[in-house]
Amino acid sequence: MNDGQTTSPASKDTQEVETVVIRFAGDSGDGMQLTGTQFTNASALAGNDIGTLPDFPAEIRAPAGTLAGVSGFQVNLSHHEIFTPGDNPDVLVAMNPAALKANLEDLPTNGILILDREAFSDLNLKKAGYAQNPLTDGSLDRYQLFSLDIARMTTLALKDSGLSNKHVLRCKNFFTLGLMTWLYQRPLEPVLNFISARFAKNESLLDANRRAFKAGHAFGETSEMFACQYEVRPAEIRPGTYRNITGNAALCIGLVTAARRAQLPLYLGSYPITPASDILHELATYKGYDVTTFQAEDEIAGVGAALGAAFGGALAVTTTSGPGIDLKSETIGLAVKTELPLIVCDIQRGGPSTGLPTKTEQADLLAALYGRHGDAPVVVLAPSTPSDCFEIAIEAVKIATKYMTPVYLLSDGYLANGAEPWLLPKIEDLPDLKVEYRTEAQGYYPYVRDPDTLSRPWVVPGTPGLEHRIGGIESEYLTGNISYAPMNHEQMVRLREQKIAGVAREIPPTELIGPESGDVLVLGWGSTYGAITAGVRSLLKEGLAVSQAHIRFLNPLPPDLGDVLSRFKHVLVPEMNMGHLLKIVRAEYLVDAVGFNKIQGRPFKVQEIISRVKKLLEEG
Amino acid sequence: MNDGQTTSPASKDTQEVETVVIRFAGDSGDGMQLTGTQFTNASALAGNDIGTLPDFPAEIRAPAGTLAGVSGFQVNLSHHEIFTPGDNPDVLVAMNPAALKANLEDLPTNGILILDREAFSDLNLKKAGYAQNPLTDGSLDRYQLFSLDIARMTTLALKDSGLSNKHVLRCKNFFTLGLMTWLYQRPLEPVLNFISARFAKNESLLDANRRAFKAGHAFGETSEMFACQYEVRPAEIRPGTYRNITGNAALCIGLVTAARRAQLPLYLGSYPITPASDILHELATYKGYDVTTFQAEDEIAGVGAALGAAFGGALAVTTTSGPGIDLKSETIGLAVKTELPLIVCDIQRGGPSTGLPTKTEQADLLAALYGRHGDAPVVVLAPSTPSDCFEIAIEAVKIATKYMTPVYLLSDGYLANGAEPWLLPKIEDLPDLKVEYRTEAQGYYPYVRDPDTLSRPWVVPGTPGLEHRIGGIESEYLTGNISYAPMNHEQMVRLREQKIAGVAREIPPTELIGPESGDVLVLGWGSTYGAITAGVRSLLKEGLAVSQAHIRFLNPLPPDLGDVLSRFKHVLVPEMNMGHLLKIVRAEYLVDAVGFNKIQGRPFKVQEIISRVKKLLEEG
Amino acid sequence: MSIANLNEPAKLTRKDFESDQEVRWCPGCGDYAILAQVQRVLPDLGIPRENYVFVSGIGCSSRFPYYVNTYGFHTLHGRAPAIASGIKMSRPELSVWIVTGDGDALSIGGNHLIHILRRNLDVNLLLFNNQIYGLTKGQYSPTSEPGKVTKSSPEGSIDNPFKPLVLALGAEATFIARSIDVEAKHLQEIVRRAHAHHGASFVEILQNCNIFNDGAFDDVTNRGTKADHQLILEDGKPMIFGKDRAQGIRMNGMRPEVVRVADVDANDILIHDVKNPVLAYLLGQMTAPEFPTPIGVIYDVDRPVYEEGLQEQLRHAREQPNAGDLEALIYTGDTWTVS
Amino acid sequence: MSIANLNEPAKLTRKDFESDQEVRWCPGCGDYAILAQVQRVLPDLGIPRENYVFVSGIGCSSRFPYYVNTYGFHTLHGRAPAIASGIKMSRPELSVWIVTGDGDALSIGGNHLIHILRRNLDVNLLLFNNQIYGLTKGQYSPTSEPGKVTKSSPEGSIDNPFKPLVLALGAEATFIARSIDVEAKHLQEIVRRAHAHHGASFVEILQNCNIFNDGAFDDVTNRGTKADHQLILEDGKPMIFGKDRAQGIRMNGMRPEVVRVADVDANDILIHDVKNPVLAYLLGQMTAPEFPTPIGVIYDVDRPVYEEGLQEQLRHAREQPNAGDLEALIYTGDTWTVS
Ligand SMILES: Cc1ncc(C[n+]2csc(CCOP(=O)(O)OP(=O)(O)O)c2C)c(N)n1
Ligand SMILES: Cc1ncc(C[n+]2csc(CCOP(=O)(O)OP(=O)(O)O)c2C)c(N)n1
Ligand code: SF4
Ligand code: SF4
Ligand SMILES: [Mg+2]
Ligand SMILES: [Mg+2]
Repeated sequence: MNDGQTTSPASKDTQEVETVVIRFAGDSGDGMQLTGTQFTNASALAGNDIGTLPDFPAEIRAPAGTLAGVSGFQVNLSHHEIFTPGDNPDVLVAMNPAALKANLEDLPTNGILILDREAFSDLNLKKAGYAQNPLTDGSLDRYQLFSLDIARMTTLALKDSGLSNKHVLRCKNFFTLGLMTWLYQRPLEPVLNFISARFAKNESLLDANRRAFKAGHAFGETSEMFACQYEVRPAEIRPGTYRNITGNAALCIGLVTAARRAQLPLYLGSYPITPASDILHELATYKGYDVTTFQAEDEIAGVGAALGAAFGGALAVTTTSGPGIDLKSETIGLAVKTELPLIVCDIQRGGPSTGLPTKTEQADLLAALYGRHGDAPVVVLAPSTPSDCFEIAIEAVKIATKYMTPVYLLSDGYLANGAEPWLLPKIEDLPDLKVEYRTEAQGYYPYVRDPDTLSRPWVVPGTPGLEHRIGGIESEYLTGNISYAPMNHEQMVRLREQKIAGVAREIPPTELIGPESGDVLVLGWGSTYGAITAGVRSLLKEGLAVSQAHIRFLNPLPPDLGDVLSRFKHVLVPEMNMGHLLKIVRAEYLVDAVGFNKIQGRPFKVQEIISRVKKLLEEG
Repeated sequence: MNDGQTTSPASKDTQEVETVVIRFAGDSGDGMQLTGTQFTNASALAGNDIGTLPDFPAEIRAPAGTLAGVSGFQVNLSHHEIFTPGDNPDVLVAMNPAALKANLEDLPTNGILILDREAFSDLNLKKAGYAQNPLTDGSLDRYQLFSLDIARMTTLALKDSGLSNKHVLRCKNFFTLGLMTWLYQRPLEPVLNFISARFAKNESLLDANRRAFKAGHAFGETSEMFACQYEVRPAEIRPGTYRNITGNAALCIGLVTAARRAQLPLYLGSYPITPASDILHELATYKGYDVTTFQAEDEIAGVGAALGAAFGGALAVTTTSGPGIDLKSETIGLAVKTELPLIVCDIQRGGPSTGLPTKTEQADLLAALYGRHGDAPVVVLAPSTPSDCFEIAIEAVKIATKYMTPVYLLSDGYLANGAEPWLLPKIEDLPDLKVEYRTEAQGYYPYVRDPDTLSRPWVVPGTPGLEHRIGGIESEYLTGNISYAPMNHEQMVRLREQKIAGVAREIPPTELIGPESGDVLVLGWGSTYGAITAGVRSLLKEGLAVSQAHIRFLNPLPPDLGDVLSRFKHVLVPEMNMGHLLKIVRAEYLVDAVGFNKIQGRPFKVQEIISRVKKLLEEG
Repeated sequence: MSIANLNEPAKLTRKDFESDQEVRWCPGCGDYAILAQVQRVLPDLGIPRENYVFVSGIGCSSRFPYYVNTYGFHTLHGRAPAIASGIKMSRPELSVWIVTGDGDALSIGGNHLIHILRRNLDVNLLLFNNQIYGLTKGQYSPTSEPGKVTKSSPEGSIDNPFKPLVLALGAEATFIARSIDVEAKHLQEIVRRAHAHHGASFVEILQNCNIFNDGAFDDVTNRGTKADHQLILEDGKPMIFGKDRAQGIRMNGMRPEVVRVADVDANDILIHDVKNPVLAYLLGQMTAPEFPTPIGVIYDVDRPVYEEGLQEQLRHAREQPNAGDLEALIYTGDTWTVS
Repeated sequence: MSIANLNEPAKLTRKDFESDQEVRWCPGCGDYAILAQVQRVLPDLGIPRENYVFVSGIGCSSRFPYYVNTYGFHTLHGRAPAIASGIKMSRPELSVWIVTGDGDALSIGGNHLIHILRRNLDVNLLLFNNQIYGLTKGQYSPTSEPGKVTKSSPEGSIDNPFKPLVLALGAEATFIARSIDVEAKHLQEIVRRAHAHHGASFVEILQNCNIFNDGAFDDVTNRGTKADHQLILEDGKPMIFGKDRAQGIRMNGMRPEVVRVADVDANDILIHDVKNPVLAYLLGQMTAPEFPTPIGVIYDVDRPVYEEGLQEQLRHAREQPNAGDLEALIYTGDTWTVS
């Protein structure tokens, strides 16, 4: 084999599969996230549609070999359009007993199970809580088991590498990746290129990982273990240039893009918190795009500094997760009152309280809507997929600056870390979001309003003749001076409400997948998009009168939503919470919508959606 | 006249009135709050039913004589049962032009207007923004105007008092009070006793105020100005011992009483904020009742310390208003997760943001319900009247300790500072709230549950053999150990929800005023009770099929509420917000309830309720 | 404060810095005097009016921005330093002033205060210390003396107070000073010096709240006694005070003490040095009645300014190839094309 | 810490303080060593196990309570001092320990930290300073050195760090000490001393995060070099350090300097005095490479303890007539009776 080879030769039988779900699992130290990501990239480059789901262990690195330390990465690759990382794996790669134990229940009978035999030492078995060795007690008989000597083969491949034993064993994951690359006929180049880039500064590691990778590939090719290779043919995908992207990365790029198009400097005030920290990390690398990132002393200072920057004229952003949202609420209320643009990104995680920091959930919606004292309305948007985080960031910036209002973006752990192919926008198609500060003194009052948007003007310090003061006490209509007058207060409260309600005019008609009316409408928001879409498509194929509407605007709601809901016999609202959107649509439209609530820190499975809809249909 | 005299002789004609509403208004420095309070107390002692409404100026003392500095106090006294401080004053006492200007629009034609003529100096007129002197320009012709030389008469009365002019003029309010005491035939004793107690340490002030008071009284008696005195005969009031009480004071006494009956020390962690500060002040005086008050560095520390005290075994309370609620939300989420008892008193004020700190509003309900990230259910209660603050505090303590949960108490500025006669409970009738900490190790787990209440046991540090750790990360069912397991999380989220839902069994059947079914049900909560009650009674007198339900439990809702609502053609929900309870009942019961929203920082008028209901009836 | 905008500003006067809003403090409040001195100094600093921003928290003192006819932001209780940080970072050319109270800055806002000081943003922070919560009508504050009887401490406060200057020093402040509301000239001078300092300037202003804490600073304001109770500091000058400048401060081992100048070797009297943190610590620690109250500039050193470090990184990044190029932002990493 | 519960406790051992939860820090983390030393000290303090309460915030360090078989509360990021204050005030007889990290205590929790110190509650605060955010995977913290490259500071941090000991002193702490994770004996001794102090004890423990900030304290932990980089303090003893105890600290005017002991008059070497705040300030200021790193008890003075003042007021109030009487509470003021 030469480095230059793009696909490996199909020297064994090739079995074609439409879709395959592979889960890589191992100890936190085993590099499973990297293995999964590389396999995904190679698959994307091979033209498959893909969806991924990383599953990190709890924050602190648990002792090696324990259940608490298991790290997983699932990828779904398909010849079709897909929407999720897959419900259950077809293939499970488990690098140690703990990884096996933590994941086996998800593998269906006859699923492919690839293990590193040597990792099943007595010590490791004990750490994982196995009384008997599953390799020998017959408990794995119902799977297609491939029990390999990964560690030994890696060691053999690197025997003259000069590396210490510890470093040699760190290459196990590339051996495994090589094997999987062979098994699914992925191109070798992307991984080899990655290795070259990643270890550019360390020749011996570069060489070792490259050799381990190739050894794994060769092992598949030459060993008698695998009767055939699999082929997942390219999907029919919209033409264009793609890149695999996580939600957090897409959000960053979206914010930066929007700021550039608005011709504003971007200012992020933030405090690290899982799973939002990566946005801070990534934006910190975009200083060349006029991006300032400020790691504040806490969340209150993070949003405070952002609000200050907004007053100063920057495109202000703050990012956090649940606990931080609680802390920021007072300042967001001030942003509402002073009518300054502010993007608040909440990358939701399992709650309440510290909850499940590395798991996904959608349970901050009501807090976003109502989590501030007083009537303090804000715009709330939610992206549906990782790449939609790019789009929604642009939408948020447009609305925040046009309406001079805080805008919440409700992403979640699943979108943040999950990845999908992103059809890259043409630069020339990007919208013009140019913002003009007001500089004209004539007719100026701090709270004078645009008659259409009801927005007040953005005047930044440094503008001569427009000096003014703003603050959190109720303002007099127009002048903005402090006013305790009863009728003025009522007017201002209603005006703020009305302004946000007016954002509804930005919302396109609600798109339905499925018939315009029927038995069941599945109404979703946020990251449940994938599972719901896949589920509804499947139900439609079965010929059922089921449709899907997925909303990105949670406040205001789409103007046509009431009408849409009224055309269906049942409305089902799947949410990863106790029923937040459900409450809102019931209150708003008085429809007897039904909730479907999964609160397990992990996304819905397609099958769960399908079953629930069918149950609803059966109930009549 | 002798000091010992209880009522003044009715030496002029006496006109009987059923109900009278008097508003005292003056500069912040004029002592109007004190005047109003003393007049109220005297009226209560005279057997009237009463209701009061103080109206403070914005926090900072504005320059004397300006509109911003006007302070008012309205009292309603009646021979009947009354529920509010009255819509509009029958009598307006205005101590300066600004007070006149700020209040005159509320005085109906032919209303009694009592002014201090000397205060209408050019300077004061200018400060109040009067271009012309209303005393002379005829603009007051449509009132019964009594334009007096209060300052001069007070000075005369005190001419040999030895006090400086400044101090002499400070006695004007007692002169006025004396006059009003005469006019409405109130007893003199309570005020004289008050003066004796208040100025016990300063003989000359004691004497001066006493003389000013008596001089005012004598002036009424002897001058030709007043054709008659008024009499408001005692109301038919439930027998018992009464005391006039504000909501904040009743809340304090309720908390202390409950703590004593629970045999727990009371611990308040708080940070000053209007209009909640007085609770901190008052509880600080109850150290003899085993009450600890901690003025923390901020609201987060206030609730944090309270939560720590709860862990330590105290009856923990935190008090605040809107901005503080925002800040406390993260810690309240921890209280939900750790299932510790905690009373959170939110004395609502005008929002959003700093808003209207001295004005009333009900706009924190949704924040109380949903203002924390994740699904973090709490119990939410709201008192209906000042004296109900006593009852609700006891209820809150009972629920918090029985269910091991945070309980919100949503009072507001109107209840907090408004006063009404409180029928004092018999000590022997007070409920037994005795709480037992768990000390038994057998079968103990930190999250083992009472099968009825689903409550976990309260084990306090210092208990041998029951050492355990709690925290904000999701807990394993039963053991309370950290658990990231998906199904455990779902179980725990649902369990917390279910536990709070179970509190519904504590709620008595919803009481209706009016028929069991009919055209309109007026559904209220919190401080709107008075206006709604008075309005509905009046509508009932007119023979309309209107009823009233006023709920004290906002979460969970009364189990019979859905049924009650279904029996009425219309449901009207008056609230001093944009429709918080409205949202909840619509979502919960799918009734097309209609909101009636007043957001002016001041309570509903009875007439407003009446008109709105009639409009609804007209619409059919 | 650096003078960033050098456009020739029109000659400004005090009047230019008076807003149209009626000043609403209690008659006699020390805040009036502070406002007047600040309004007197602002026109002289060579900064166009529109480049000033006053940021405050919540409290009587925090109403300050409403009365100054510049840009202003009356924010949230305790949060002014956080919000001001965002303003200054995003607009380094603005002259940013933070006005705060002892409760606002040292109670709820303590964390933002210490962090803005350690980061050393080039802002001026004026702390009006009246040793009480004025706006909420008279609770003790983190600077109230122990035993203080207030509404929330009817038996006397059991809180040990902060010494604001020492706390600022502990938080790595680069400029620390103290003045008094009624010392018009001195206060003006200190405000000027704060402005002149390049980095965060922390100024404690002793301020009388004549309603809830009247006379708290009588010893240092009373004409009769103040000479004996003020230690007026000047850089490079000996620490001498008292009516006839008869008393001084010297070290006794590692502890300071008050001595009669006549009784000691003149060389033993401490010489003030605004660059010496140990002296700053000594001075910040001094409290009545054992010591006179030091006023003046206590500490004034140079350290890199936060937003300048930031600007430097931004500048450097902007010079990289592809900086600002959206194509490079979006079309990067492993991309593939489907046709 | 006062020993409030004098019931004869059963003789406890280290095992008694190990919980049944698996310890989950990264292999090699300095937290293990700190846990071990604390577990070794606890049995000896004469306190029944059930009277210990460990309270922590959020961070790697803050997982500590789970591993100690006493009462424990793993609270919220930064809030441990606030919550511990409530525990201690309501239950003064408990031995309350706060475990926190440099982010938890000095970033988000800075305000509660300075306030618990100034109030002087009798608690022990152990700050594990690894100069990094461990739990969130490696951002710079308020004690990270300037220029530090981390995930959130790819071009190097522009934050000037706090000196934790100086900040504690600025916040009026009454006990300030420093030790090192790997100095088992020293650490045990400091934990004991913290416990023995009556009032709030602030202990900074230099802790290696071998994953995100490995080797941050190599100079003071490396067997070969540490003698030259540790200044081990003992009350009443001269400040001498170095391999052959050849170096010492003396004052040069009002500034400290490192000298060779042989070169100077022995009397010039500073003598440590835990009661002298100026010395504490000097020591807290000392940073490498100019100075050795002081370890040991830096400051230890007495001041009234908050909860004791409170108890005193409660006791006094309870002795008043009618104290605790509900009748007197309810039936008071202007009452009237309708019959
Ligand atoms: C979050 C929040 N908590 C509490 C308050 C109430 N509050 C307003 S000002 C203040 C204290 C003011 O004291 P200080 O800062 O000393 O200012 P002063 O009024 O004395 O000038 C408090 C507690 C508030 N507005 N917001
Ligand atoms: C309110 C809130 N903000 C942010 C976080 C995320 N977070 C958890 S620990 C931590 C910092 C930990 O650093 P440190 O205190 O130094 O502890 P270490 O992990 O280094 O021991 C952060 C930012 C959180 N849990 N809660
Ligand atoms: S309360 Fe005190 S600080 Fe506030 S305005 Fe009045 S005098 Fe000034
Ligand atoms: S990340 Fe660092 S501090 Fe946290 S457990 Fe690992 S080594 Fe210790
Ligand atoms: Mg103050
Ligand atoms: Mg750390």
